[in-house]
Amino acid sequence: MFEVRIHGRGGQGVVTAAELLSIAGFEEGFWAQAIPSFGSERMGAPVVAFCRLNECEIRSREPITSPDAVIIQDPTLLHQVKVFEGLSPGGYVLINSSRSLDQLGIGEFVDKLPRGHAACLPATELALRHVGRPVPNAALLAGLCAITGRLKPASIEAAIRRKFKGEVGEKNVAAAREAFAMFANVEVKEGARAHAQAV
Amino acid sequence: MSGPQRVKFYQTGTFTVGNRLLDVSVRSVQSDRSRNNSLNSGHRACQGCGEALGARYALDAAMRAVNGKLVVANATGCLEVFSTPYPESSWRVAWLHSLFANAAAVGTGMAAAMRVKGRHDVRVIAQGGDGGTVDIGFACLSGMFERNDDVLYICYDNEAYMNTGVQRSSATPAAARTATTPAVGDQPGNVFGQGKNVPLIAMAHGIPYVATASVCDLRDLEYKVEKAMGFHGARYLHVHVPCPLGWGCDTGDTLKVARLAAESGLFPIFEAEYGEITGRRAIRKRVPVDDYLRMQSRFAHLFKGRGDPARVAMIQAIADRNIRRFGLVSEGAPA
Amino acid sequence: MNKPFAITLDVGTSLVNKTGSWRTERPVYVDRLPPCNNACPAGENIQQWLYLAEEGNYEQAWREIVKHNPMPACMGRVCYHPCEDFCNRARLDTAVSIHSVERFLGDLAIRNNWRVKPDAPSTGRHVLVVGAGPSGLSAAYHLARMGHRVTIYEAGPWAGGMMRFGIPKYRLPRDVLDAEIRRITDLGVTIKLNHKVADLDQTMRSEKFDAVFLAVGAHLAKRAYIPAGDAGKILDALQLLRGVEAGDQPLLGRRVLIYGGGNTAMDVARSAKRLGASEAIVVYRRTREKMPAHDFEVREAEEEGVMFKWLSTIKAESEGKFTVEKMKLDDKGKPQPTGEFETMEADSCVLALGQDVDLSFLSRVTGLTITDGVVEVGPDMMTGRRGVFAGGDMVPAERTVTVAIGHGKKAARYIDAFLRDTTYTPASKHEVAKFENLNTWYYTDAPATVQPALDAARRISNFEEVVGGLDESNALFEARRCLSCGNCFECDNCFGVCPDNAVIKLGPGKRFEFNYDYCKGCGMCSTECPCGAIRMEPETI
Amino acid sequence: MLRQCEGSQAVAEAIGLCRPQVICAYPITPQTHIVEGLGALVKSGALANCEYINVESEFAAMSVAIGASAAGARAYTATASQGILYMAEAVYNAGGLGLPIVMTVGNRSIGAPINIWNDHTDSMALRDAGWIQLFAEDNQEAVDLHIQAFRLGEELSLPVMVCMDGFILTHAYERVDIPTQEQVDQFLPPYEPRQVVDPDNPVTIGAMVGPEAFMEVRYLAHAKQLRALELIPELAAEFKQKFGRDSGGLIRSYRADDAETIVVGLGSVNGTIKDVVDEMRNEGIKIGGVSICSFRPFPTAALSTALGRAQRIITIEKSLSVGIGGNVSHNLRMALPDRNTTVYTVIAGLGGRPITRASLKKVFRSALDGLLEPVSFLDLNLPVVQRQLERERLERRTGPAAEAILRDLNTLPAAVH
Repeated sequence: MFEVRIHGRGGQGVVTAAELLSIAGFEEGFWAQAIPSFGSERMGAPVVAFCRLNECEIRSREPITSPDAVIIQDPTLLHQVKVFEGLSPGGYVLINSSRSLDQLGIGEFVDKLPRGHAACLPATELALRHVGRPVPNAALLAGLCAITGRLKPASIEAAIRRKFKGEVGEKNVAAAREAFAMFANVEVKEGARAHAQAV
Repeated sequence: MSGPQRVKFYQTGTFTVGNRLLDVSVRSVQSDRSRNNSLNSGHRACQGCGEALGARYALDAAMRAVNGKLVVANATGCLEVFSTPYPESSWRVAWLHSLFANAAAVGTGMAAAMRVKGRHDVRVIAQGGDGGTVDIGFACLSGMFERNDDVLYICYDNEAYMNTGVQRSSATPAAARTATTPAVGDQPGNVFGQGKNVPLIAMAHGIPYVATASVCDLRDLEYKVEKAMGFHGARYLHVHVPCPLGWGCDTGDTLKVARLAAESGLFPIFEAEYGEITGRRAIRKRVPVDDYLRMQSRFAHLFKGRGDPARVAMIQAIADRNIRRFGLVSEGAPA
Repeated sequence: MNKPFAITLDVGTSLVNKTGSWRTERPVYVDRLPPCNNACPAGENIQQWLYLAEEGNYEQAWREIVKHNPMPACMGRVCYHPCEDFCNRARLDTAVSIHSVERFLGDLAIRNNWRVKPDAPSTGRHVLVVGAGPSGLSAAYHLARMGHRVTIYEAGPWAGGMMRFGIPKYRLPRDVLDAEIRRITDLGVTIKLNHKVADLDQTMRSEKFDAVFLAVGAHLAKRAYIPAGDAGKILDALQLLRGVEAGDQPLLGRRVLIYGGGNTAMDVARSAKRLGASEAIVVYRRTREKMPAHDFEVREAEEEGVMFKWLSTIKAESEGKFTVEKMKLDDKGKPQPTGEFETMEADSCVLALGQDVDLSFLSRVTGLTITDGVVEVGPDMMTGRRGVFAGGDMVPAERTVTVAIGHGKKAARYIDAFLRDTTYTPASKHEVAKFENLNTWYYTDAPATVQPALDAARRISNFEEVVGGLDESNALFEARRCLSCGNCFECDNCFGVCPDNAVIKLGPGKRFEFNYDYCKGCGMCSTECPCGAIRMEPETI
Repeated sequence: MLRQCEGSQAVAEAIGLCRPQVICAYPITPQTHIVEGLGALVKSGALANCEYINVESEFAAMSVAIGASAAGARAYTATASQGILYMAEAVYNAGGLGLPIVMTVGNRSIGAPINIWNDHTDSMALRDAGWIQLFAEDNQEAVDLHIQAFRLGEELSLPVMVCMDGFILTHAYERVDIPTQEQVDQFLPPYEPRQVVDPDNPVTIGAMVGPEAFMEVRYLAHAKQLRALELIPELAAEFKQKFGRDSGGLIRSYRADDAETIVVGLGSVNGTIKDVVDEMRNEGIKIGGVSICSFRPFPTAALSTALGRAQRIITIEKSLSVGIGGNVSHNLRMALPDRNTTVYTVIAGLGGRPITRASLKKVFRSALDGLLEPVSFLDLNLPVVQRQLERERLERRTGPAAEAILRDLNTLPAAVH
């Protein structure tokens, strides 16, 4: 079982990210489960979504309390919400930011994780460039694939195309591809404090 | 009003139910021996029930207008209770009762079902009393209007909750005594409120057809039912139906009291299409509201002892305003 | 369909619930006597023929009239229509113009040559009618329809009596009168003109009459004593009118006084204008309000330029000067002399003071009682002498053509019973339908149609009929203004307004029945019946 | 076809395959995605010959469904929470009239305090309305139950409520096999009503019934539900034969045959329970689970068999019958005549409180150890309620309890600032 928790703000696509991830997992034959933990929050409020991937049927429906990976769509949440709570010692952290982990002030925390398990990705910048709107999901999921190696880029692309038809889908795929490329360039798996820079 | 055919030269014009001098095709439905009797004998309405009469009038007219292809949704209330105590039904139409507040919505559902089943010939009427229409059923009614569902809603307005023993509804007129607005204190009877004119509210929805009618003018009522069935979409017909029990008038005077309501201007009779008033029934022999009020014991406190001329004047003012507002007295007619 | 228990019911099943048991009062259909019928001296069923007429059944309507009155065309013209005085419609707008519809029907019958036949086989009995005036003609007509042989002896040269000698042509054209008399003779009645009965007993014996109806009328003019210098200047009304009828041109002069205030005075005054008088002045001892002449006659006379001198009596004449005494009304409305006199110049004076009966031929008939110059009759119109009946102006009654027609009908019925040796019992009368019994809401506002009239200038130059007839649409309109007081006219109101569908409509002409199984006795049918033909009666407990 | 999609979307597509003729919709979280999905199907033409009525309230939604169903159309609506209470009168009416309407309930709590998250209070509140109530364990079952629901309801002329946990199922993306139209058509024939408002054969429906016949009407409704106890397994078997998978039925057992302890639950919590059962079995504990799919009619006989030789039964209940405890356990005792079985009522997950494996395991252990109270509340924050109870003991006017508790939980300031 691989469990991902995604933190963001209402309107940033947190739930969609979990759904996309579950679709990508499904594409690869996994059993996948995406559950939002949202309710009456409005645009801007902190929200969380979960995604589980497994080799066999997922029966449990409890919220993910000890994630294997955490995606943080908005770095401003770092100091408001306990985003890393329950993160397994071998877990992954991916943050949407054009700044570095140190610059974000969490260098010390991520140092406890295995090498290459934490990264920043300027996903919003990529989205603005490719999609024209601040929707960082595609790039972030590509980034998650890149740092975890759990899913193939093609699965993410397929999920994106399933969810977003036509031009919008392709633009998101383009954003995802560039994110992959960025991680390939800096070889994040080698460095614990990788920082994908825009090329 | 373009209204029913107004025949000259007849001893009874077209005010009576029948007129053997008219061509058969323009005689009233009620004069026809083979009328449907949509509400049949043996029902348990009180003696002189205006609602029973109004319902038969309206549904018989509708049955003729749509060639018998009619289904009816009925709200809870007197009309439903007195017509269908198990194991007997007085209805001679396809008829469904669901709840007090939902006749309009049930009508919507039936209309949708008929549409989807391709039964385009079948038309839908929803009906209820004033309580089930202007109070508890108002939300469903407004929803039906707003969606312009293909339903004619008929409200039989007897101005209070008669089924439960004459309690005030929002259709109860000012100063009327009911079981919940007793004739005691400084403000006897029902309050002089803002009123709740559902026909005007219906018009505000911009629906194809809205009309008021009264059991005292059968031909006008039949004309309006027939006209309403000529439209598709949401339609509303508000029929004044006196209740001898609740109003405290003689059982034989049901139509007489209804007539005085119309002739005094207290119950304006008009019709409207797409939110615009298109016709009104002119008052024929205008009477002061006193004539109407004095017939009914629910207003007896206004005339007891030295009487309550101030309140009677306020009621007269309501009638006068109706007459002005709806143009009920034609120019040059005796006032 | 297997219907869910108690949730789904068959339609119309409430018929098993007989709600009639709730009733404490029951409606019943009644027939009340229409005030017009009640007022008609001829006993016409006016409402019934109006009912038939309003549907356009003119012949049936006419036949309904002639059941009672053989001369609708004449009566429609000359009857003073008391029916209209009592018409309930008058309280709504104006009375139904019954006479004009009657006239329309009568004229139509003449135009279409509608005939009547005896209703009964011949009885072989023979009745003598003395006098071919309205009463005699009426009796003869009815007796003939009853199967009897009738012979009328008429002393004068024409049949018609006062219809011919008392009523000017401009009110009753003679072709109309002749046509209606001809219909009676066509029925088999023999009229022997210029046949004066001198000795009734002898006539009856010799001709083997089984019964006799006396209807000689009142043809002797009443005279007032007026000392006159020139008796030729004073003549009586009947003399004048009879002269006109005979084609004479009586010399009245330019200025004519007519003394009297009855309808005959009006007839004379108006005839005088037509005969060339430039001034016709009615001299009457009381006021217009007290004048016995009908208002419409006075009005028409005024329109034609007839003048009136109220509160005046003529005392004497000398050389064309008439001495007139002024009168005043006392507390009881009776004229009293004042002793003030004035003089009126006139070329002639016509006395229209009423008529007396010429009873000379009865002087030898035993058993008759004569009081105040008229023959007494019983309720069966029989005189004190068995088998001798009398009617019209010669018996104590109002002297109108219609009363006379009624007498004829009534006498005929008793004579028929007499001949058949049975008893005739008149049908009991229903209570009269009052205005208060009506629900007038249902009647359309419809004032009476005005009959066309010749303009005054044309009238006074000739004896053309003054008042025109209605055309068909007007006649229909008038017929349909009838309120049908007290009698169901099948307006369907009861059928329609019953909240319990407890009224059974039986079909055209068959009226309605109550279904007491379901009638709860609310009384709405009774309240909403326009004509007051439903009465609520308490249920017996 | 296997798909990874949201539960609501899957259900919407399944409903579409059932060819409903009239759909009435009023939005309420968490049911919205279902009716939105159906709206799209109708609008796009994918679901042809269907009237989609946007009504002004849940009461109207059920009323339109009543009218449509009575007039012979296959009618569907969906609601949740306050919505089902707002339509409650009409829910009873549809039940009483025996109109085979199918309604999805996206289960959610009922306020006050207002709360949008999942529990079963809403469905439970209408458990006696004369409807069949089926609870879906996962989204695949939610899809399958809807298809069976139309068949079941129309066969019996009874309305059917398909309950699926709000958010947990409605908003969850899962793997779902959406059947083909042909498959559904083979299983579900066109609607043939038992009573219908039709001018060509007019009847009076909805008469007033007095004391002389009301009992019988109610009994007949009861008898229909009892008939459903036979029909539900039959349909599940036919469904398996036609669609190739187990779905529905009255109850389903999980490792319960030899279990000394059996955990009973409704809906999605059964998945979590199964995981815990597996864990505890691994530890050698004879524990099993029974999932109740049909809560109405209540499968008394089936449960009696399934609960077999268990010594203790633990019901995990997502609703609280305030003042006594649990509805499920209360009903369940009817299946256990003359037995010494201990029945534990565990009220859990109210208002969306997560039901975690850890907590469940703890409470099961406590039952095994004989330490569990007959009625207990899973993960209840005892100090908080004790503090509030203490406040109320001391002071008459403590202010709103919910606010006080939030203050205790230290979450109120965050919400305020």
